[in-house]
Amino acid sequence: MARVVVDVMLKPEILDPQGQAVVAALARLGFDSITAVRQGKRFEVEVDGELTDARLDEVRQAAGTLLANPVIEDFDVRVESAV
Amino acid sequence: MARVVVDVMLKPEILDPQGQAVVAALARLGFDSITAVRQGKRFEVEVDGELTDARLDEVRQAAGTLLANPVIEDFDVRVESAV
Amino acid sequence: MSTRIGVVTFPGSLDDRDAARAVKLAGGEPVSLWHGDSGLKDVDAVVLPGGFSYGDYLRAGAIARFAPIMESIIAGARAGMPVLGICNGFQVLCESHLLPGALTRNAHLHFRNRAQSMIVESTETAWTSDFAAGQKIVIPIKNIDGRFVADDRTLDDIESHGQVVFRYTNGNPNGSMRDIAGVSNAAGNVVGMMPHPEHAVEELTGASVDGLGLFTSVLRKLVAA
Amino acid sequence: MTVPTADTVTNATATPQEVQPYEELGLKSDEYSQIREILGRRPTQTELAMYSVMWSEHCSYKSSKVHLRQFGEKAPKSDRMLVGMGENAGVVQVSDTLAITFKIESHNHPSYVEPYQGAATGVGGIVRDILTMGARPIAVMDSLRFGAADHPDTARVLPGVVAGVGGYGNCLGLPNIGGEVVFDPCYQGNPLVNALCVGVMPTDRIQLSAATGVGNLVVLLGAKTGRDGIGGVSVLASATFDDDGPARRPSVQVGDPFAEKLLIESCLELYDRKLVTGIQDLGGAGLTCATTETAAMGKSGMRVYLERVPLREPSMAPHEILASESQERMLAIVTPENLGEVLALADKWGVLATAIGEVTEGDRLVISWHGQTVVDVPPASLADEGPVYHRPYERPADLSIRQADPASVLPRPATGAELRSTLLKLLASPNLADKTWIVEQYDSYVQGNSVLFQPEDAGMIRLDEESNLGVAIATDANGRYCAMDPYVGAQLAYAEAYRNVTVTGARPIAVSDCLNFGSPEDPAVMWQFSEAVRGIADACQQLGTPVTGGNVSFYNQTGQTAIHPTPVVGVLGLMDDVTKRTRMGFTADGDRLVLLGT
Ligand SMILES: Nc1ncnc2c1ncn2[C@@H]1O[C@H](COP(=O)(O)OP(=O)(O)O)[C@@H](O)[C@H]1O
Repeated sequence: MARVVVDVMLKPEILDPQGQAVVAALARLGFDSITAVRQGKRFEVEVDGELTDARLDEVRQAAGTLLANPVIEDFDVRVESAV
Repeated sequence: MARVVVDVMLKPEILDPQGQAVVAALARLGFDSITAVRQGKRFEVEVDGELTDARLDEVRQAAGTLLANPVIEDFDVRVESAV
Repeated sequence: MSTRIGVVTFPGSLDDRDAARAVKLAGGEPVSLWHGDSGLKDVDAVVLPGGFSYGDYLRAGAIARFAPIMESIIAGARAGMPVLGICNGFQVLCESHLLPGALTRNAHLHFRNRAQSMIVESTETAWTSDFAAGQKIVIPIKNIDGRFVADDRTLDDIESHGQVVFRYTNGNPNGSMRDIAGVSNAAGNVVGMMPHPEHAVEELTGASVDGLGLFTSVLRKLVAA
Repeated sequence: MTVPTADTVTNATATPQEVQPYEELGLKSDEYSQIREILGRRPTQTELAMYSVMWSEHCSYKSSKVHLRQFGEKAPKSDRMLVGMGENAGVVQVSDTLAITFKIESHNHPSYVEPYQGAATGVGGIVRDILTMGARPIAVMDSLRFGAADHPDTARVLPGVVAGVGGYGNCLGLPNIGGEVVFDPCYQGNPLVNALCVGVMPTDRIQLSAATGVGNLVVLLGAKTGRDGIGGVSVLASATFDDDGPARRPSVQVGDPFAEKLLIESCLELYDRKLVTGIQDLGGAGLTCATTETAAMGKSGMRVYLERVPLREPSMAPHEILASESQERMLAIVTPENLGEVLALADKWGVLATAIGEVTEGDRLVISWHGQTVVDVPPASLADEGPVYHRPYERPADLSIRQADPASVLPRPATGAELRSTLLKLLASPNLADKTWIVEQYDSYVQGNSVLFQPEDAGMIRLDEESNLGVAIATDANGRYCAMDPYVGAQLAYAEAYRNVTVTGARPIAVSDCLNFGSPEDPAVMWQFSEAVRGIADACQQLGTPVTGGNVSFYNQTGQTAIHPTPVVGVLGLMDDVTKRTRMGFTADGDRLVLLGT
């Protein structure tokens, strides 16, 4: 079993009302070194068996078809590694 | 200017209906090597000036106060690095 | 002199006028409170109304919890002032840690609007003394983040201390743990509920008039005090 | 940032031969020549973009105008009409002190591309139309059409559309009091998402869009401007940016209902304090449309400084700023004395407000960008004097064949068992099935004035708690009837909405419509359109209720195949005492059932 992470973020030119609301709230709370926030989604995906190239490809495809809407979002697939 | 990423995920014991809906939809689409999905949030935070320890601490505090609700969520703060 | 009940307007509050109407129909004097102010205008109790404060961005109630008015409300609540959080107001009270638990996305992931049956489990709070214990009432629900969650210890704890105020019956509309629709703090002055009693105060427009009981309860208590 | 140089008016005058991509922008060569004639030179790149969006079918109604005139010409006399067609939405008087405005509009194509955002911004757009008139929005309805219920793409489109309608309307605090859901394979690649909004105002608060008063300021309220919905003019980008410039040109708009809620509250406060002299929402064609229409309506000139427009992306070029369809914005005309108060009020609600120009003498709209004059045009040439087409129309060749195969020739159930199986088939049909799973995603209680809503035949809203005055609204359409006979089909839709309003006890007083059709370049479609309009206009005359506003959506087709002609008709009725409303269900045991009509 392996864990793959898919990060989905709105494309930079797409309005991100949530990020805007968050950064405004942070400013009110006095966190003023934070100048911008964009909010996206993080999916932790468990893949059965060994993480072959084919399986990783499947995750990529899943990301492009279902997890992200390529019209407004970009995504990034990566194999989880300890931080 | 620096970019810090804050990942917020529901605690493992909290039901994640969004993740469950995603995994069910993936199965219907034939992505059957994916056995589990959990959905969380990813924040891309821009910090003004150099990323000192104090500033990173500020982001950690912002994450604990506002970005995550510790009753139901865990969070992780990390400095963005090229993947 | 009539009893003054404050109704807070956050940016994105929607049911503030309706809460004020309910206070009035119950015989109280509604007083509007603005999120950006800190004074409570000498009100005797406060209602945090439903809506989507700050668009419910981030998490429902998470941003409103830090509004200037909340400092006074939190202090008042700790000192025993009656506070009722309805829907978004409930979410704000949980985010403020005045109430236990949290409200998360409905298990079916949809917004749900319907007339909902529930049981009054506790008549010991400032807001429910006009009901009979075990009374079945019908009140509309309308939310997408209404699923009450808490860890098992917290759930056992609030159940054993009578802090579960309302419980869904005839079907749980959102997957709330232990069918919980509303809870109170240990002292019973702070109550949060997902259903909307302010939308059950007139036969003409509401699902019932069962919601009036919350407002008459607190008015009776305040007059007696 | 160094400022890139733009194609200025001076430059355009000096380089008459420059080849311009007018065809890629959707302009015909005679339209392009007409523009050159109006300006007496070639248009600048920015002007070209403005003409292309304003002269598009969507903004100019160039194919439908000649037909829609009937709504005015045949309109029955009504002394309730305070504002007729031509403004953002019509206004009808309902009491000595109150007026109502309502309108229905489509957001079909965007809802196919991105169902959630498409539907959400559709609701947002119609709500701003109502707000613009000075009204507080008090309810919404949605009329939806999808492909076959069991088609996989319906499973993509439908849940997103419903969540989008709900997500936006619920967050604004607008009760949803009714609508329709219809499935038919003809809508497979062209779902119809029509949203209706109704609003109420004191009669002395009606707002108009004219920019008047030389020296008055032009104030942009609401969201920052980004590259939303500029797909159409993106062909001009290559001329502005080198290859490493921003590559993606999203034509999808993302909605922010929270921002719109704040915009609503701040505008209503502006109106109550009489701080604006004119106002216009920004919808299709964004600032281009708002500046040219307000100037044209006020028969005045206008000066705009584009670099003052707050941008989400600093690299935007003038034509992008002008064409952007970023949501949640309004354009207000404000006297210089009131500016301070307007800015302070906007700030109270957390709404961005910026003076971007002023009303001027004469009749030119002059727009500069960092000191370069990029636009100098007569605003009426964009807003009102666009091309008008008398498109050829012709009865479809296959219509007689279709009409020769009516329902009356179908076999009738003859036995009890056959009747039973017919009934079961009907009950199981998605078009007749219960819609609770959709409508319970919409808030029907908020504002505390919903007297009738799902599953009633019409929605009803209380306007006044003292007098119990209220209004009822229903929308209806039947594409299959219209495919058989668009004249009668449109009238049947009208009659159905009329009946749905009447059965509640309300008296119909006004009509709004949303006309969804295929390509106007197809004579058969144009015939369907002209017949449907004629049908509605004639019905208005017979029933005595005028059309107060509406919307046309053409090009709902896949390849050569158009959707069924689908005119959606919304009827508004007045209810003197909402406590006397009649509900749909049985009320008491032993009541008699009576069938009225034929
Ligand atoms: N998209 C929708 N939005 C809001 N209400 C809807 C929608 N679709 C159907 N409804 C409501 O659901 C109820 C039942 O609709 P429907 O089955 O179409 O009934 P009818 O055939 O009587 O119009 C009506 O009150 C209608 O207004």
